[in-house]
Formats: sequence, structure tokens, C-alpha cells
Amino acid sequence: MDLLYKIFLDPFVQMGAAPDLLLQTLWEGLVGGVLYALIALGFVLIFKASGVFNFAQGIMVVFAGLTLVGLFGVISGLGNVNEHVAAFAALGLTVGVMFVLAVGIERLVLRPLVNQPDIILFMATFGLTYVLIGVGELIFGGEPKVMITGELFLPRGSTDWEVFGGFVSFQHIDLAAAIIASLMVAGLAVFFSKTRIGRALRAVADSHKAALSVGISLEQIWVIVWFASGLVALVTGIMWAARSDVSFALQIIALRALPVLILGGFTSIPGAIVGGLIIGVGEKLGEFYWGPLLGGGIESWLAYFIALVFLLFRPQGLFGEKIIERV
Amino acid sequence: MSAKRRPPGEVLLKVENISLSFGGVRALSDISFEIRRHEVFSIIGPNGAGKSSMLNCINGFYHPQGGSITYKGRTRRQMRPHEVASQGIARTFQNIALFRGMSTLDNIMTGRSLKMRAGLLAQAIRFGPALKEELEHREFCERIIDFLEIESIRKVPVGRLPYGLQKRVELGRALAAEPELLLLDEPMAGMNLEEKRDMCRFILDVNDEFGTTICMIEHDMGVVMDISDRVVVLDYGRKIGEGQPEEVRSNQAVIDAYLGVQH
Amino acid sequence: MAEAATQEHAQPGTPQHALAGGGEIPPGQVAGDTFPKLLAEHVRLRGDRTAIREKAFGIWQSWTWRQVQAEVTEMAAGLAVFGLQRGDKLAIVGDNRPQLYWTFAAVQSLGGIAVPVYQDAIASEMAFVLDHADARFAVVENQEQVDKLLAIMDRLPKLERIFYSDPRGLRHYEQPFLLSLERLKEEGRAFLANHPGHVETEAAAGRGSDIAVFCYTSGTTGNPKGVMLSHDNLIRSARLSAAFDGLSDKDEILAYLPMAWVGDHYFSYGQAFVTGFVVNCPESSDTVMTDLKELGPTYFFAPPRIFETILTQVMIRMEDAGWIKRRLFNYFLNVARRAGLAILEGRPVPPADRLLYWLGELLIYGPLKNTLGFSRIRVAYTAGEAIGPDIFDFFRSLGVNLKQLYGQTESTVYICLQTNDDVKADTVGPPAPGVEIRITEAGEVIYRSPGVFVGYYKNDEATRSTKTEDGWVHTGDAGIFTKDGHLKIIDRAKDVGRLNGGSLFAPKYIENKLKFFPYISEAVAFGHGRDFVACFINIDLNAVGNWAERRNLAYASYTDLAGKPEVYELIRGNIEQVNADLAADPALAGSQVRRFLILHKELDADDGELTRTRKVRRGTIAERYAKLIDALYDGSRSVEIEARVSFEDGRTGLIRADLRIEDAKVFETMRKAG
Amino acid sequence: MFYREAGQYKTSYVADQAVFPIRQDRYGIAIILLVAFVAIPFLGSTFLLQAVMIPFLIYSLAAIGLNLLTGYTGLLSLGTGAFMGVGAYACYKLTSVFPEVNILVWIIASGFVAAAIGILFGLPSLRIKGFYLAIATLAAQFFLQWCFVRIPWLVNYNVSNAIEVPQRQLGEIILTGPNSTPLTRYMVVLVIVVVMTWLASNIVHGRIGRMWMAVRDQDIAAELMGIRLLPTKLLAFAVSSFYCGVAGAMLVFLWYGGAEADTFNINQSFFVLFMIIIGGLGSLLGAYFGAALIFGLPILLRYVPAELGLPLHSATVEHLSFLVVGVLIIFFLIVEPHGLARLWQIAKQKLRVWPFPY
Repeated sequence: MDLLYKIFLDPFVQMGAAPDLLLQTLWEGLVGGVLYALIALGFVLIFKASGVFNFAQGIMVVFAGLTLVGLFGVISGLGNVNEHVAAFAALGLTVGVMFVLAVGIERLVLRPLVNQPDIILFMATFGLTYVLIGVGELIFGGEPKVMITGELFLPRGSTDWEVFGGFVSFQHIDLAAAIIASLMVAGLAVFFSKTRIGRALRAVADSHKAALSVGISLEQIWVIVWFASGLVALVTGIMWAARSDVSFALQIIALRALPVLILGGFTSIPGAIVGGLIIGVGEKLGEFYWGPLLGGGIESWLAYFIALVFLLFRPQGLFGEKIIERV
Repeated sequence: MSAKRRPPGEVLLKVENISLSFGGVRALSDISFEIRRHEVFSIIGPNGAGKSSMLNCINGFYHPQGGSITYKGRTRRQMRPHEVASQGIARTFQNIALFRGMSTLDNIMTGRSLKMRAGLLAQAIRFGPALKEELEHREFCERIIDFLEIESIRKVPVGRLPYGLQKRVELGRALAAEPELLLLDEPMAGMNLEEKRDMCRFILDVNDEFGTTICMIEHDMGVVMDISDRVVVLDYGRKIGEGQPEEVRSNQAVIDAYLGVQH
Repeated sequence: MAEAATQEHAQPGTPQHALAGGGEIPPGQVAGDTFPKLLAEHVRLRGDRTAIREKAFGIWQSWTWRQVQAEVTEMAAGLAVFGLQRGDKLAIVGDNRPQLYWTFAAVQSLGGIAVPVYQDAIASEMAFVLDHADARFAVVENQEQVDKLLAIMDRLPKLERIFYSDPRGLRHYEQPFLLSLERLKEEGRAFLANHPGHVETEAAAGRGSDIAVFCYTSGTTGNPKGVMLSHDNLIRSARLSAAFDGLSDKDEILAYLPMAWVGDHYFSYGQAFVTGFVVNCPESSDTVMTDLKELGPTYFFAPPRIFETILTQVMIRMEDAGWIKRRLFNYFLNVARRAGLAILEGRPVPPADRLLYWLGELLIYGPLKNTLGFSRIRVAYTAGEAIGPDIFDFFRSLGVNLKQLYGQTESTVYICLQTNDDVKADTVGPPAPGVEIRITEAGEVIYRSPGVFVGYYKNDEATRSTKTEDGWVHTGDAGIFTKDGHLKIIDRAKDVGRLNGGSLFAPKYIENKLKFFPYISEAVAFGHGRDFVACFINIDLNAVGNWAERRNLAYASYTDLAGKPEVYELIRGNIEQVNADLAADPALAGSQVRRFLILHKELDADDGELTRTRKVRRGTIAERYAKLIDALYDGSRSVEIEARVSFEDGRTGLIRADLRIEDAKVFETMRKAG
Repeated sequence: MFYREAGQYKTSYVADQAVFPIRQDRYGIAIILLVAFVAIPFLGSTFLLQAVMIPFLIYSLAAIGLNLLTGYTGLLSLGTGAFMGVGAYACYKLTSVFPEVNILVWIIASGFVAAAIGILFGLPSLRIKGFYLAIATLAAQFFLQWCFVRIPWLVNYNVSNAIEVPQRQLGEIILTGPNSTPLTRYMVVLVIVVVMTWLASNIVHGRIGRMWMAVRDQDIAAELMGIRLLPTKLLAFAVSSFYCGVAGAMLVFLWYGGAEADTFNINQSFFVLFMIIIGGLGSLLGAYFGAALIFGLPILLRYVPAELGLPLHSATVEHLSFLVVGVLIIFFLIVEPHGLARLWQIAKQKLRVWPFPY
């Protein structure tokens, strides 16, 4: 009886008792969700255009972050350089690195594996993950780095909002993250609907022939989507690292974006965003209100359970279409 | 051939007023027909007429919204796949659905899964009853291989076989279950003349030798008219004709809907 | 032949009793003067050992001698029920199947005569044989054969019953005279229950002099003749040759050649019953090569054509190998060419070559023989026609003990057998044990042996013209003895002719030389009563097709390929090589080929141009292609023809083609100086 | 080249259905077993036994387990590490509660516990397929790992919050614990792995194996043939988890000698997954190949440069081995997506038809 109470009533009583805390939790969940959504977004871009389940999306986030910090270190080390100039130069160079990476992946990994079964390509991205970890650690070392937040003019500090007789605290960086993420999603939306390449990318999701008829080769499309998700990874890396550090531990956290995909469906950009927010909020609420019951730390698996339960009722995901099986 | 076919027996399968739709799209409306024991029965109709959907309803892959199916005297609203299989209905598929990673023999052996009983442990130590059972079924499958004249590809992975042979292996896999009713979904699609002739021979032989009732979808009119005892014609999910090949051939509705169209 | 003195040869040391037909049994063989008696003896000595196998349902199903006897007895009893009398004939039609081999023994148990018929014979040929043999019964393999017999039933008033082995597709056949073998055995079992020992008694009454089988020879002209062979003929011949090659019950043989051919009967039935070796029947005619590989027989027979096909396949497959493998292969083939024959025949070889040969055996010969199914062969024979020396030496140099035998149906297969240590590609060896050979004034080979047939069934005239009062038989072959006592066959005696200039013309000799080239599958030479020799060529589609592909030469069909100028060039090269060879022999130098054409279609047994054993039917060809032959001799550069061909489904059609005729270079006769 | 198959004809289905129908293969296996059971114990150094052979065999077994699920049944799992953990914790718990029962019994019994947990986490496979299922197995991975950390009962409330392997004996022979010799542990591992490989081989060559492959290749056709998908898939989960569980128990009891929750983290899952991908999906032999390569490579990286006089930092070696493993995975996928087992098969086929190319 006591247990049932603790599970089914007590958390809601707590929510009602301290609405400010609830709001705070919701906000943090949303912010976490934005980051999940960003990782999932990078993933969906690739899956949609090439059918590749890119396991390396998480490590790309880390890699982009490390490259940015590393390049900044190199540039500042050159001598008398303004730290903001150095930071933006590093940012530009990192974009370049992400492009080279996209081209490299297409040439060395995807092209030789064209027409292989999905699981083979999936495994190749596993290999890619290890390569990026290895390269990243060899170059930048294994220890965590601090993100160059200030140098990139990202705001620090926080604003408290007085409500329900309490405070809800908003980190400025979180606000910035939400805004930048929204801008990026909007940008992508424009890109996909207004530009020729974007339309081609949408066509390729339906049929490769359609894309070819627009005059873009499959190879180019792959480079473009990998580059695009590389950029998404870079933004994600900056935002995430701004809240903690740049370290390889991020990669494991990135795994937690996978349930987002289950929720949102592998091919839906809105799905990735909505799913990310649901998972982010659900995770925080669960950890905060139910976690103590189980001894804490349930964040590590709660997202999966939410997704799993959801999946049992809607196997095609939130925005997926019902599949009619044919024989 | 001086062969005389078995006379058709009692009703084996009776389809009554079957209706099926997918999200508002009607695939089948109010279809009824009967298949008698030992018959070669064909379902024909233009593309999208609902032929495959009909087969899928019979073996329980689709669940029709209305109507009933009576098989061997038991009436059901919906059939369930494994139940259907264990009741003696087997089928082949329009787009070959073989187990591509396995050999011809293993494919056919898999067709006998339902007839095998040995448990996990017995199989793991591969001793006594499990081994004996495996060998008995191997022997049975070898008879099918002999019957279909596919001895030389017995151990070849089916993925490597040419199309015509794959179709034959698929027939073998269905036969392995010793079905009473065999559903064939376009058994001759994409075959050349000689392969079609062979396949016809096998279908008739199966029907004749084992008394298996055949329900077949086929596009090749010549084949259908040659080997079927009775034909039902579907168009846009409706039945527009039924009867012996000659009757169907002269049915005006059928001619308009189908036979008039050149293929 | 030119020097037509009568020569007489007999295998030295031939035991007199063998010639006289006495009864001493070579060691390891079982006693008995009829096949049923031999069977009983095997049951007594090795009843639980495997007698026969058949690849069926994926494995080699085996029957012991005891099981075989049980089957035979039931079948015999069944036949007794249906009224088979001593001397009655029973036809056997089908692929090599144990049940059909047992039928021989079953018929013979009752003193009946088995008449095996070629299973691929068309209905009319079959009708002739069954009618001529007065067959009362037929045992056939399957529906295909039943259908064939039913189609000719009205022409066979003497045929009472047909038994079939495989019931598939026959369920609804309602002819009352049509029964399954199972049914026959059922009747037999019922009969045996009331008459135990009946079959044994009947079998014991059999004598060695009883006729065992009729083997119908295809014959190059006219209707087939039924060669009557007695138990004595078969058993004594088998005994002598089995002892000659040391065959024992440890040997294995693959029975894949037509059962109606005397050779198969002799190997798979005669020798098997004498020595007790295991006979293995392949799964189907499509799987012979794989079955051969799986089985790895120790004793093997194949006509030259098959060895040739195998060699061609080997070479074609090796073309696709990587260069290392090809280099290795070619290198060690050279080693084998150098040392292989000597090693096989036990002659001295330099140690370096012996070492290299050993290495070759490890790397190339062993695996090669293994993939071909030849690695366990102790004795292999080829016969039927001349084998190309290259082909013959290729297999021998790999260590396959391949030998030639020479003989005919009338001699119960053999007249000459090559001995293990003295084998030559161009002779057929010395007279076999128990055989006496003479060469007549006219150059024809005649012989006398225990295998000499009893006579042609219902054809005394032919018997008299072939077999003399004192048992000498005319082979119809022209031959000579070489200095070391080996017989060399040149041609059919009647085919040896003269050119107008007086030179000797041995068409078969020339044709065989041509056919030894991989690109030529068939050749027909003309010259008797003409000014020079000219010939028709059939190209080998596989070999020439491959050759063309390597040269990026596109072709649409056989006819198209045959007409290509490049192909003519290729063939001309071959012909000129033969001419050079012929020029080396003064007696044959005059018969060099001056003109040739490549036929637009393959000569075919279905069109009556070849016999079922694929021998050229000269008469038919001369008649059918008269226009072409005329063109060869009237100097035209081309000739237009149309030809009737019959397709596999029985329809016939017309092929029209414009054939080119080309010249080939001839060489001066080389005279020895002085 | 070494194959001499002519004359190896089969007169019975038993012989024809044998796992190694070719005589030369049987000789090969006999030689390998002889080396494993005789040569290595007598001649191998402690290093070879402890650092190479024991873990290689244990990982091979885990790879076989995962291969049964992923390679044979087509169900991608990323939870192998956790299932291994279940085996390890179960074994620890069982031997703590019933110390008098032989440890070997518990090692096997822990497989059953893992199998039960495996079935539980296999339930979603009823409705979800492919990558979706793979992600669902991550739920098992993280949840179970969380359990290992958060439930002190599992480690008998040790302060270290880790498994501490106690000493267990079979008669006089010390099997586990700090005083056991590598040789003893090697022999135990070897016997278990060989026997379980044999069992797995029998299963995959029989009806159940065929049903698994049928579900993998064409689940709809399989279902319409009367193969019930859920029980078949759950059985695959159970057997697979059983193998992983035993491997996990051996990993801790016969190799590490102790373990904490992090031993069974997601990297362990990936590690085993790489083995079967590189080794070959749907091949027991491939599991061994994959284990040898993925496990052997870091060892080579660690020791070969040192032997060559190129001392590398251990951290560098760590990073390098990540890099090399990653490159190798991509390389092998490009060269032969079906893994080393397929390469071996091709090589064997070449040897069988030698000197012919096909």
C-alpha cells in the first residue's frame, strides 16, 4: 500500500506542493530535450537521405567539440591573437574539418559499401565511432576540456523568475541553446523546402532515381547530409559542452538520444524534436520525483523504458506511417 | 496422357461474403466461393483485383472485416497463420519468399518444422529421438527433392539459384508440410515457356499424386484455362465470374474486364 | 593393308582350359556357370557385404548380396506367376538402376533371356527391337518409357505385360497389362509362400550354354542385329579379364553407360557377378559427374569422347584460374609429360624428375584427379573408337592407369586388352587372355575366343557370314600387328578404299586424326574413287565458342559460328597439321585433305546421321549431303543448302545456309634419304 | 588442395548430415582439439594461458551466444554485456548462498538465470524489429547495469560494491579464487566452451536452428508456414542469453577474479558485437575468428611494438587500439561484409576445387 502510494500519489502531491520546483524541473527537462533533439536531428538527416543508421552521431558531437577547443588552443598559441577572433577562426576551421570528415566518410566508408545491407552500414558507423574516438584521443588526449563559451559570445549567468512563491532559475546558456536550436531547425526547414538541393534530398528519401533526375549524384547527397549533420553535431557539441565539459563521456549520454528516435521515428524531423522534448522532460521528471524511490540514477535507463513502452503501442513511432505488410 | 484425374470431392474451403479494407480502401467486397477437395482452382483478375489479398485472408495473414471462412467444416471469421498451417494449408509467394541464407534442403526441411517434435535439449545433444526424427524428415524431404527433380541443387544456397529453380524450391517447401490445400501465388510469373511447362507438370502431378487441392493465382490465361477445374474472376475486389474455364471464357463481364485487355 | 600376310597371335601363356571353356576359377572369383548360381555363391560367401548402390534421395542407398538375392527371387517368382517360360525374352528399358540389373538375374533364374534396350531409343527403334526379339514381357524404369511402349503397343502383338519400376505419374494408367514391379514382387511373394524353392530349382537347371542376353548392335547400316550371348560367353570372358586386371570384391565401379550396351552389361553385371565388386548407379544422368567425384571408383570405363570432354573442361576451367595457378599447372603438366608415363609404367626416371613429379602429385595431379573423381582408380579402360594420343597420355601421365581395349559385341566386349606395363596410344595392345587373332589376306582382323557369340537372333545368314564353322569371327576392321605384337586398327575394312591415283584411303584414320583437335567434334572424309581427299568438319561449339569469345568474335548461333572466316582459318590450320602428319607416311601421303567445308549443323543421331554410339553413318550422309560432296569436287567456292532437322520436341524444321568451301595446303611426301 | 573428397561417399543420412562430413575437416578439428587440450597446457606459458587463451575462449563463447541471436535469428542486440553481467552476478549470488554446491554447477546455472532475464527483455521483439529492437535492447543494457550498481544485495553488501570471487574447489583442485592456477582455469574454460560449442552446433543444424534462420530471412513466410514468431524469437533470446550468462560467469570467476558493475558496460556489448560482425554473422566458426581478431589485436598492439623496441605509452596503446579496431571493422566490412568466416569458406572452397578456380 505504502509503495503504491509512493509511486502513484506522492510524486503528484509533491508537484502540487512545490510548483516552482516542478517548473524548474520541466525547464531543465526541456533544455536537455533540446540537446537530445539536436543529436537525433543529425541522425535523422542521415537516415532519411541514405538509410544509414549512424551510430557515430554521438561521437561526432564530441569530435566537433574537441576540434573546436583544440583548434582554438592552437590559434591562440600562435601569439597575439584576439580571443574572439581566434574562437571564430577556430569555429570556421572546425566547419571545414567537418566538411572534410563528411567527404572522407563518403569516399572511404560509404562508397565502397554501397548496396550492402543496412546492418553492414550500421556496423561501419560503429567502426567509424572507434576511429573517431581513437583519432580524437590521440590528438587531443583523453582528459575533459572546457568549452570556449565566452570567447564565442555565448552568455553566462542566470536569471531567476519569481513564481508560485519560489524561484525558477534560467541559465542564459540554456536560453541561448534553445534559441540557436530553433534557428537551426528553422534554417533546415527552409533549406529542405526552398532550395534545389534540399528538395533533392527530400526526393532521395523516396527514390534514388528521383534525386538523380534533379541532377545530383548520390555521392554528393551523402556528402551533403553528412556535412549537415556534422554541423548539427558541432552546434550540439558547443551547447552541451557549455553546460559541462567536452569529454568522451558525452558519447554515452548521446546514446540516450536513441530512444528519441524510437519515439519520433527514424525519418521524421518534427518527430526528432518532439521526441527529444518528451524524453528530456520525462527523464527529468522521473529522476526527480520517482528516482529516489529506486535509489536514484534512473536517468540512465528511464528514456529507454519510456520509448519501449511507447513502442509496444505504436511500433512505427510518433510520426511514422502505419506499415501494411505485404507478401 | 491417358491419366484420369481424381474426381472433385466435398467442399474443403468455403469463403462467404468476405470483405477487406485497408484504412478505408476496399480491397475485397463480399467475395464468396467454394473450393472442393482434389480440385485445381484458380483465382484470376487484372492487377489490383484483390487476388493476393484473398489468399492472404485464407491463410490468416490479413484479417477480413466481414464474412467468414469455412475450412474442413469449421467456420471462422478470421484465420490465424500458425493454426492455418497446422490445419494443412501451405502456400507459395508471388515474390519468392525463400530463406535465402539456407540451402535448398534446409528450406524444405524448414517446411516440415511443424511436423517435428524434438525439444531443445534433445536437439542440443543430437542423440536418440531428435536425431532419429531429423533423419526421418530428411528422408521425406528427399522424396520431395526427387519429385521436383532438384537433386543437383540440394545443398546449394537458394540465393544463388536462378529464378525458375527458386520457384520450384518454394513449391517444395510448401509441399514439405504435406498440405491438403496448397495456395500458389502466381507460380509461373516471370518464367519462360519451358519453365512454365515444367511447373504446370509439377502442379498437376502434386494434385494427382497426393490429391492435394490447389488454389492458384495466375496471370497466364493459357495455363489457367489448361489446368484449372474451376476459375473465379475478381475485378476491383468484386467477383465478376465463376465456373469452369470454358464458361468463364465466354462470360461477357469477364471478357470486358479482363480477357479483352491485352497482356 | 598393304602387307596382307596372314598373321596369327595369341596371348602367350593363355591357359588351354580358358580356350576350351574349362572350369578352373581364378582366385578371388566365385564358382558358377550361370549368373543366378554366381549370385547364390556370393550370398554364401559375402551375403552381408554391399553388392550394389544407388545414389537416391541424397545418399548412396546400398543393398547387400543377400538383399539382392531376395529381390531377385521375388521378381523371378512373380515372373513365373505371369508365365515366363525357359527361353522367353524380356525387354529391359531404363537408366542404370539396381532394380533393372536385378531383373537380368530374375529372368535368368527362370532360364529366360534378357533383352536390354537403349533407353533413349525413339519409339520406332524400340518397336523394331522388341518385335524382333519376340519379347513377351518388358520391365521399364518409369512413365517416360511406359508412354513410349504404349505408343507402339499395337505393333507388338507378342508383348504381354509391361512392368514399371517407378510408379510416379502412372497411378491412373488403367491398361490391364501394365503393372508395377512392386505388384510383380507381391505376386512373387504369394507364389513363393506356396512354392518355396521353385526359383532355386529353376535356377539350378540353368546351364552355362544357355543364352543369357540379346545385345542389339546399333550397326552402321540397316537394322540392329540381336547378338546372342550365353552365360558361358559372359562369365568366361569376365573371369579372364577380371583375373587379368586383378579385380576383386574391394573394387567399386560407376554404372552410368547405357544398360543396353554390351560393355555396361559386361562391366556392371558380368564382372561384378564374377568378382563381387560393388556396382554404383548414379542419381540421374545430370549428376554423373558429381556422383563420379563423390564415389571415386577404383575401376572405370569411359569412351574416348568422355575423356576428351573432361580434358576440354579441365583446360577451359584452368583458363579462368589466376596466373600463379596457371603457371604451376602448366609447369607440372610439363613435368608429367616428361616423367609421368615412365613413372606409371615403372621405367627409370632421373631423381630430379621423380622429386618434381612427387611435388606435382601433391600440388596438382592429386587434387586434379580428386576433383575429377579419378584419385582411387586402379584400372580404367577406354574403347569404342580411337582416342587422341594427347588425351590418352594426359590422363596416363597424371598417374591414372588408363588403358585401351579393343573388341565388339560379338566378342563379348574385348579382343585385345592393354597390359599395365606396356601401353601405347596408337595400338590397342596384344591379344587378350584366351583370344586368338589373325589378320586375313584382305587385312581384316578375325578372332576366336571364349566370348565369341552364339549367333545373331533370327538371322542365320548374318551369323554365317560373320562367324566361320570353326569359330573365327570377322571383325570388319582393318588392322596390322606392330613388331612388338600389338594390334593397330586402321579403319573399317569395308571403308578402306583407294583414290583414283591408287593411293590407300582410310577415312576413319584421317577423321580420327582430325577429331583429336579440340575444335573439331566430327569429321567425315571422302576419297574412295575420287581424285583427292576432301572432308566435312563439325566444329565443337564449346571449344570454338570459347576460342571465339577470347577473340571477341561475336556469333549468333552454331551455324553463324561455323561460317566465320576466322573459324575456317582455325580449322584449316588443324587440317594442314594432319596433312603434314600424313605426309610423313608414304602409304598415306596421297590421302592428304585438299578441300574442306564446315557443316552448318551438328551431325546428330536423331537425324540418323550418327549411330546411337555416335559413329558416322556414311551411307546416310553421302545420300543426304550429295550436293555438298559434289561441290567439294567440282571446284566451287561455296554451296547453298537447306537441311531438315528434327528438334527435341519432335517437330522438324528447315535450315538454310550458304557454305564456304576452302582449300588446305598439302605437303610433299618426305622420302628417306638414300 | 589438401582435400581428397573422392571416395568419401555417404551411405546414410547420419553421415551426410554430420557437421563435418569431409574427412580432412575432421582431421583438422582433431588436431585443433589436440593442440588445445594437450599442447597448450603442456607448452603454454602462464601469460599465454592467462592473458590470451582464457579470455579468448570466454569471448568466443559470448560471441557464439550473441551470434545465435543476431547472426542466426536476425535480432540485433546491444545488451550482451548486461546479459554477461547477469550470469556473473547470478553465479556470485548462488555460490555465496550455497557454497557447498560445486562452482561448475553454478556457472552453468547462472546461464539459466541469464536466459530468464533474456526472455524478459526479448518480449518487445513481438512487436518491434530491426534497429528499433536494437535500441530496445539498450534498455536492458542500461537497466541491468543500473541494477548491478544500485542493488548491494547482488554483491552481498561488499563495501567495494564489487564481486570478489571466493575460492572454490573440485576435490583438491582449486578452481576459482586468487589461489587457482591459470592452467586449471584454462582447462575448465576449455571444456565448457568446447562442449557448449558442440551443443550450439547441434542446435543450429537442427529444426530450431532452421526456424531461427527462417525468422531471420523471411519472417512473414516463416509465420505463414506455421512457425510462431514470438516463441521462436524468445527461445533465441533465452539460448543466446544462456551462453552470454555462462560466458559472463566465467569471465569473472575464471579470468578477472572480481568485477564491478562497470565491467559489464555498453562497451562490452559492442566488443562482442564487433566480434561477430568481423567474424561472420551466422557462423559459429566466425565467433572464434572474431574473438581472436578483436581480442587478439590489442594484445598484439601492446606487445609487438615493445618487442620491436618501440615502447608506447599505455594510453597511446589504448587510443591506438581504438583506432585500429575501428579501421579494421570498416576494412573488413568493405573487403568481406560477411566476415572472416566467409573468407574462410571461400578459401576452403578454393582448396576443395583446387587447382580449378571454381
